Amino acid sequence: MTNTMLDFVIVSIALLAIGIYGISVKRNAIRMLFAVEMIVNAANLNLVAFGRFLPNSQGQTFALFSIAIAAAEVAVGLALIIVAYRMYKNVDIAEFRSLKG
Amino acid sequence: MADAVFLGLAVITIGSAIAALEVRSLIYGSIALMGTLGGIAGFFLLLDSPFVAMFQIAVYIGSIAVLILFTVMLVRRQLIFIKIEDKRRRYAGIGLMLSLMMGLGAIILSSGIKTVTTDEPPVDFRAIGADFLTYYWPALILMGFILAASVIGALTLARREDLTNDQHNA
Amino acid sequence: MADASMLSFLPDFAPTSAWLVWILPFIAALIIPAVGKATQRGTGWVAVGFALMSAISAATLLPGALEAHEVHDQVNWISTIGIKAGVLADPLAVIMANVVGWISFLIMVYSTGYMKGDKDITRFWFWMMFFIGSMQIIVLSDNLLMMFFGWEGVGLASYALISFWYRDKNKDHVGVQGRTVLGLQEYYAPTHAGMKAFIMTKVGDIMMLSGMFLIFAFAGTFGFRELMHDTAWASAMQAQGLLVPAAVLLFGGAIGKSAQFPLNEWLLEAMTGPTAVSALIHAATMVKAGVFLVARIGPLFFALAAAGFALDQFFEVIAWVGGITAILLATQGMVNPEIKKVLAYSTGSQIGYMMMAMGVAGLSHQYVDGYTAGFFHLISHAMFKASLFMAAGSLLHVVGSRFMTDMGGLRKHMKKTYAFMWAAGLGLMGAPFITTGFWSKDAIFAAVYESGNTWAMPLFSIAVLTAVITTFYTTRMIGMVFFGDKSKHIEHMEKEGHHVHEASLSMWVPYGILAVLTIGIGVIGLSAEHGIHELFTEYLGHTFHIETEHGAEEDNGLPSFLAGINPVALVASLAAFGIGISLGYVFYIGRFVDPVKFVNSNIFFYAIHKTLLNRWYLNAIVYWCFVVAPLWLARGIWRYFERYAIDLGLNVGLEKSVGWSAKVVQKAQTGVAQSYLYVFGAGILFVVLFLFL
Amino acid sequence: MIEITSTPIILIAILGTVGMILPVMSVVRKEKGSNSFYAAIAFGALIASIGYVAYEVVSGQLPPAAVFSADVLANDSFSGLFAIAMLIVAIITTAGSFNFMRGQAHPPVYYSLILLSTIGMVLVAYSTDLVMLFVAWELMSIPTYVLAGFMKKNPSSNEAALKYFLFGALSSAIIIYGISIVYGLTGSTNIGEVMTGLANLDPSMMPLALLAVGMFIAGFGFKMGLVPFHMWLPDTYEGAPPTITALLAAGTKKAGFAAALRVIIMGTIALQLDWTFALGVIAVMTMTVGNIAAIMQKNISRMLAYSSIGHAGYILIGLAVAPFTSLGIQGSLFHVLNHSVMKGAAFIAIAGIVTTIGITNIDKLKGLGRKMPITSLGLVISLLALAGVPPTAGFWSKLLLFGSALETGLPAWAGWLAIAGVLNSALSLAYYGWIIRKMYFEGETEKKIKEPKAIIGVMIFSIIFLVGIGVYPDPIIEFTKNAVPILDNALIISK
Amino acid sequence: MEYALLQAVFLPLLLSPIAYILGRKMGPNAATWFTFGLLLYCTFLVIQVSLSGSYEEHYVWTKLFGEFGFRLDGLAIPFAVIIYVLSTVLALYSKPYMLHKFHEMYEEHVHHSHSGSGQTTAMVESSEMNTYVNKQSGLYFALYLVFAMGMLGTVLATNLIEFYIFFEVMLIPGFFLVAFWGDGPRRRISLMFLFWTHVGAVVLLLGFLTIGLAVGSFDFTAISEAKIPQDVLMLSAIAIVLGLAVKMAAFIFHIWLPYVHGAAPTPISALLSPAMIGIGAYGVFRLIIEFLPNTYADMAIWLHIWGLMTMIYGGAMALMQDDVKRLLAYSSVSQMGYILFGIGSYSTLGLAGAEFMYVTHGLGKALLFMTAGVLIVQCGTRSMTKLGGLAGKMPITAVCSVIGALTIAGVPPTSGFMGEWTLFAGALDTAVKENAASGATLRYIAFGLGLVATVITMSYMLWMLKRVFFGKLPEHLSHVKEASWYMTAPMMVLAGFTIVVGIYPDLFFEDIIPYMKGVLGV
Repeated sequence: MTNTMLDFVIVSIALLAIGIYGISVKRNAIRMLFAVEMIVNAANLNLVAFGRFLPNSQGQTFALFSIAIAAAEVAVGLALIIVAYRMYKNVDIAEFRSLKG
Repeated sequence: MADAVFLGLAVITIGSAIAALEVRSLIYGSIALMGTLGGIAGFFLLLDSPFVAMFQIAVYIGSIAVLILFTVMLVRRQLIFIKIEDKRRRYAGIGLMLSLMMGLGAIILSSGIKTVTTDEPPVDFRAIGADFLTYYWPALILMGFILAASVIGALTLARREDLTNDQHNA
Repeated sequence: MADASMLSFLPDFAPTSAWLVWILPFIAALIIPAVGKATQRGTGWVAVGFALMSAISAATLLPGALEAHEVHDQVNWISTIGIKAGVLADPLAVIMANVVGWISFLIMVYSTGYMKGDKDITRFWFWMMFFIGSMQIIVLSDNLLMMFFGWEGVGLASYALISFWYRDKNKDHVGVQGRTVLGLQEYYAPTHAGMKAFIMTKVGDIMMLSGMFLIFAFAGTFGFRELMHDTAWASAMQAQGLLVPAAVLLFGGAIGKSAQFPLNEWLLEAMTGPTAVSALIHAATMVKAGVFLVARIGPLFFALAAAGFALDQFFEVIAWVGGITAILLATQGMVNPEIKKVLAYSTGSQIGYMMMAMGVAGLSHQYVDGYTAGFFHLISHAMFKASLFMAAGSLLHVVGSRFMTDMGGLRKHMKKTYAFMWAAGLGLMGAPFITTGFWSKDAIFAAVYESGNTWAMPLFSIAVLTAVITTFYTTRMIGMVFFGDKSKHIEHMEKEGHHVHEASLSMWVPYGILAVLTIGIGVIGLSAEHGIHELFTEYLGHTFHIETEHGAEEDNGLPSFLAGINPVALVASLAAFGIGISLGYVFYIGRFVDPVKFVNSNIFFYAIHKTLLNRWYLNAIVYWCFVVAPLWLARGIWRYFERYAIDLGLNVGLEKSVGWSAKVVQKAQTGVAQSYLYVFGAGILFVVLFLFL
Repeated sequence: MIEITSTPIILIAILGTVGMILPVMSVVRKEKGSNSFYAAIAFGALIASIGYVAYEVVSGQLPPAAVFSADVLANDSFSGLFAIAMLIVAIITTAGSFNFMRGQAHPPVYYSLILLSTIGMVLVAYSTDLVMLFVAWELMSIPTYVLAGFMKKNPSSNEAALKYFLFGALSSAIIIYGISIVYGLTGSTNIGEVMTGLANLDPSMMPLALLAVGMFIAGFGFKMGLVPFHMWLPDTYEGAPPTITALLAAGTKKAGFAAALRVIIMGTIALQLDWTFALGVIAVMTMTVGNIAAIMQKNISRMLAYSSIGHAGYILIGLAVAPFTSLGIQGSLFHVLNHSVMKGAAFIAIAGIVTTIGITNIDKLKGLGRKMPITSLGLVISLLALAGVPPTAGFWSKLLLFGSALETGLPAWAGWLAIAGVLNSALSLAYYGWIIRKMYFEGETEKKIKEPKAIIGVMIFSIIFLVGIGVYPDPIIEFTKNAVPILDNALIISK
Repeated sequence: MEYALLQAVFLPLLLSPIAYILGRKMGPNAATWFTFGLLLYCTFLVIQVSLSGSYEEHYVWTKLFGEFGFRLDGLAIPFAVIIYVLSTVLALYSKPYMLHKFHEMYEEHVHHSHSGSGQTTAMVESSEMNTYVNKQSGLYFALYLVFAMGMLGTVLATNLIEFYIFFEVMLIPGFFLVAFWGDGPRRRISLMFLFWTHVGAVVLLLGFLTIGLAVGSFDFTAISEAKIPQDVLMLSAIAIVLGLAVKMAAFIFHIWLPYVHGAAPTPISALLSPAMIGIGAYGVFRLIIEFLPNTYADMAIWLHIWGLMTMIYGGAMALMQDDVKRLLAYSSVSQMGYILFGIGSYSTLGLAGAEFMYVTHGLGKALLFMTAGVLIVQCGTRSMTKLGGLAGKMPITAVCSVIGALTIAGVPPTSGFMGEWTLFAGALDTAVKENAASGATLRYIAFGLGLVATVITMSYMLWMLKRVFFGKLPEHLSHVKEASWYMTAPMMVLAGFTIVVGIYPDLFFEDIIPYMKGVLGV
């Protein structure tokens, strides 16, 4: 391996930060979903990278679990967004603020 | 030291991640997201994990991103292009992002991780299968439940009651 | 405990009767309400009967006491602290018990007439019996704690009786309506007066309590005999410099109860009670309790002083308090228009004499002389003051006004009362040779004069001056009431058909008896005094091991019963009587000079008169300092501290601040998911960085 | 390998089977409005499960919670306790849903999701492997996203679900991130091995380990409702159907604690960090924010949501002092058990109120004491137990918690945790008292109305449970004592 | 007598539902007499057991927190006896007072709900009112029993946690009693009551936990034998004292008391004011003086001064009141100051006096509150400016009230004097000893000011009597009558009791003094 582990971790951290930026700034629900996926991917990258450098197979196994779970999550999330869209004709999360205080 | 492939992948991944969030059109955004996910898959390959990389492409790009794309298509046209953002929140978000990057980066740089390299051969991906079926089998069962639950749940949520009722009555 | 030599074949009943002396009145007090349910009239008979029985059982103690025998009987009381209750019937107590018992009995008889028809008569009898019983506890108890029971009982009874007419009708007030001194009205309702008496004496009581406790802290006992028995406590207290303070504090109780300066002001308002009550308070119970306390603890301190303890300051305090009170109250008595108040001033002043005598007794190291003089004066004062009060009561009863200006010229209508009042009044004035008052006062003069202390001359001059004033105001009183023309008030009454008449039998007989006794005993006064002197000499010598120096008496070469006479004192006393009565005659009996015009003739006299009438402004000052100012302070605290600082701060403020922070937290919960997520992200950073710190 | 008869597997089998069959049955039966039928099946499955666990607990077959096994699942008292707590919550929720779901769409899906989520909750406690834990965590979470938004016609239900989902997704990503670091440091996902790995960690790697701990706190803290990760919680609890709120507040929240106990505490004990101070600070912040915000609430669900934030703070006290005294975890476990019942019962009572009179505003609860006596009584007992008033179960667990913070030999700041906790619980009485006041002291003319039987049952159960334990807490205290994981001596910080 | 104390404590709790049912089905009379009988039996049990001196019962409870026990020793006997005696007589007293209150509330209620609607016939209304009154009285007596039981349990507890539980248990019925049948803004005030005393209680709990965990057991016996580390001691002692001070309404923390005692239904005020808040004093005795003697020695002087401030402050505030019940409430604050003062005196006599003060305050203040209740029922007001000259109208009440006032003012032969003199004698004793040892005069000053406070006490008491019973009778009170026997008989019992105790204090000193000696190691 020519790359050190640090390189991958730094990419992963950057992706994590971008994801958090996205989820805390964007108002479009779908874009927020993008951001979540970025964070999950950052974590996956970490897992696989660590697994490579240990070396150990569990990292990859976990990454697979994680990918599958992310899929399930996205499915549910999209369903919720669709329900919301049907109700409001809008996917702007900042508009959904009837619950507060 | 990082080689050119790595750098290229990094640029693609990070760049398309930013694009996915910042591009005006949601559709282009979705495509940019695919770029990010693909970049990650590239990293996986770089890390000698072809199986995960395949899975990443199959599940993420093949299904999730497409699912998102369809959802995007479902919503009204103007919503796809409207980009309403609070300026202040945006700057605060950028600040948070940068401080996270620097904070976490500093933590990582201050640790001993930067010296970690390996010359060992990569793990045989058949070990993954063994893991799944021996050690992780209860987790695998639960995984099944998760997928089932998400499918049942998503379907129940996404189903249009008025339409199904009509069908029943029909 | 008494070794009854004469009656040794009989079972020793002395302890029992000593107990009975104070228990009987309480039994009466207990049954009176029950009797009152059945018949209100019956209560009077019960009361008088029990008072008589109590007096008789006191009398049965006399023979033993005259032989200086002592009855001391104890029962367990608060056994856990080792405190016993007991009676101590030594000569002092027995004589006092008899004075109290018999005079009270007479007053009770008088009351049957005086209080006739009052609808709250049951309550009256209850409290009268309670009063007497409490006083007898004071007299007969063998320890300070039990004495304090009586002490407070007396205070309680006085409170109840002074405010007996609790409905606060105008006629029951004292003072002149509308008259203000230093901005405060000096016009007091019975309920107010009762409170005042109780609280003011309470001030004395707490001083007494502190003194008691100080002694208790060292001696571990309250018993008079136990204290005498082992005086190690006194040395310990002396070492800590606490002996004199303790003694003075103990005397503080006497100051309060006996209305001595500076706690004298309650006595005047105490006149709101029925006159029988005033008589009881002034002659037999309440105020005498203070003198008795001094007489009770006096020998103990004499003995200590004789044993070399430095107690002069204590005795000086007693003497001076007595002296100041004597002159202070006597001067006020000269100007007051209310008959009962004049008598009240006179009481305080006379008690001052007694205190002075007791005080100089300690100073002079001729303990017995002063002690006897004071105690003898107590007895004689009890008689004539009771008589005077009851007579005054008759006057009030008849005239229906408490002001002497509303009386006048009554000598034709109330001959008996007139005569008896003269007799008793002469006793108060100390008319030479024939009244007890003369002998007792003379003995005091002598004791003060002979004390040989630095303060002897000042005190002696005060005593003489007071005697002049006493004679003057007594003459004034008699003159205003019985001489001169009928007042407008009486004329008005007569117009309405009420005729002034002599008081009823049950009323005049008691004060008659006492007036006659004043003169009767006065005739043999010197030997009576001598008897008491002898008795007390033996008592002090026997019980307290105080050796009396007989130097002065033996030098005279007179018969032994004349030994106590001091020529200087005798002359002074005669002169005082002469001057006083002449002045009084000029103004009030002969009425050669109109006192009102006289006073108004001169700014100086006017100022003095006004000062005296305003009670030297003492009452007003006391009110300003101890009633108005504290109330004002309390109100300030209530308004600004309790209600604002504490209530608002703790109750409302706490509530508000919690509510405010709740609002802040709620505001932060905007409902916008992005904000939440932002906080979440920042939270991660925060937690991670926090872990690094 | 795991024995096929061990409790978690049996639970998976029972609940999973029933959970999967229910939707299938609905397709086959094609019937409408037979809510009770599905509810009864779910109920039966849950009763069977809890019966099985309880049988094992009572018969003493469960070993005291001990060293982590090499497998992905452990079967010990610790997990048994959580299993009982979660199953009680699930049962309460199901029972409460008998009435709540009447006339609503898709009951079979609803119950099936509850059962699946329950499996997740229970297995979180049983997991001894990070991957297993994470998968169970997701199995617990994903159905609840759906359930929170199950009232499709109700905008606030959807809004609640969306917020919940976004937070949930983010936090699970953070958890994976944390796990990835831990995995990278120790080379294993088995918690036991992770412990040893961390204990022998190269000092230069310590910052990474801290990063992982921070991520875990954030990730699990979201479910527990720790400040500052709590903000979704009141919105979601208010918007979600009250029965589901019961499940969330009483069940999934406790699973968060199970995970935290398994992962954060154990891991950090091994790390020998002075991390507990951070937890202490979070505990104080959490309870204070929760209680203060609760005071002014008008909506009863929302008030209880804040109150459950406050309670998370109390439970965290036990976690914060865990390295120094076993009493801390004992108290936390006890409080977890109690809180499941109290909060569950309280939300079910609200569900009952909502289904019968449709009110969640506290001001409109006037005279409820007369309208619905048993529901109100159950609610009052739950509230009093939440406030920690003796003799209710809540008192004892709070006692243990505050007591643990006052044990001798703790760092100096621990005493302040107890003080903060005590003052907070005094403060909390203000808003619990407010509800009681509204229900009993106001509105005197109301007539009694019919209360749903299933809810009466839940109320009676909770009253018996709370008061019974309040009077005689010893068995539970002993049980929790057993359930405290015994650590290797080498791992415990020397005092 | 096996299980005597268990019965005495738990019978009222277990039978309170019966009181409720009796009230509902058979009306207030049955409930009153049932409550009275039950409490009488329990009082009898307590007194009989206490005659034998020290007595204990133990039951198995929890392993961690120790056993469940009851102990009646020299300290607990006076408290227990007073609590149950008061509860018993006040049960009778409650009937007329609460009926009055129920009727008043019913009118209010009817007025409230029927305003505007058509007229209802008197027949219907009266039967409606009967059911209303029956219901209310059932509830009242049930709560009353639980309240009494909570107070007794607290003083009999042998375990810190048990103590705390009973401490809280008495709070809850107290809260409801105030909230349901109080005067004025009763709900707000009841919440205030709950909040303050609960805060006090939880602070107390902190102290308990610290001690218990340091010792390793919460049982009293274990604690009194254990050596507690010094650093824990002071902290826990301060927590305990603060917690109890809230209960005792010591200065600054007193603020809840005037509201609550002013607003509570009068029989409950009469229980709250002397019996309940005094339990704070019990706590100090048991927990600080007995278990932490060294700490007590350190903090005695502060308690002394705090007590002094409380007694003077309470007295001064009492002077300012117009509402009889508020006056009495402030007087309670002041009286608690006396107790605290005695506790701070650090001498056998002072401590004995302080405990005796509980007895006398219990009797005296209960009497006075009962008087206030009579005023409320008979005159319909409690503002002293509207009262006056009632002595002639209600002689028994007046006499009992005077006796109560004298008890509070510490005038012999009431029991108040016995408490006060021992208290002050003890205080002075310590002052002298300290002065001899170190020349300190602080305690002298405190002693002197303490005596000044007795003058203040007397002033406000006498002034109150003057304004209520003496002076001119206002027009509107000319038809006032004496209260019923239900009210006067209990008052007379208490009045008699205070005088008997005042004359023969060994009734209680017999138990108190040996205990205090033992505690101080004299």
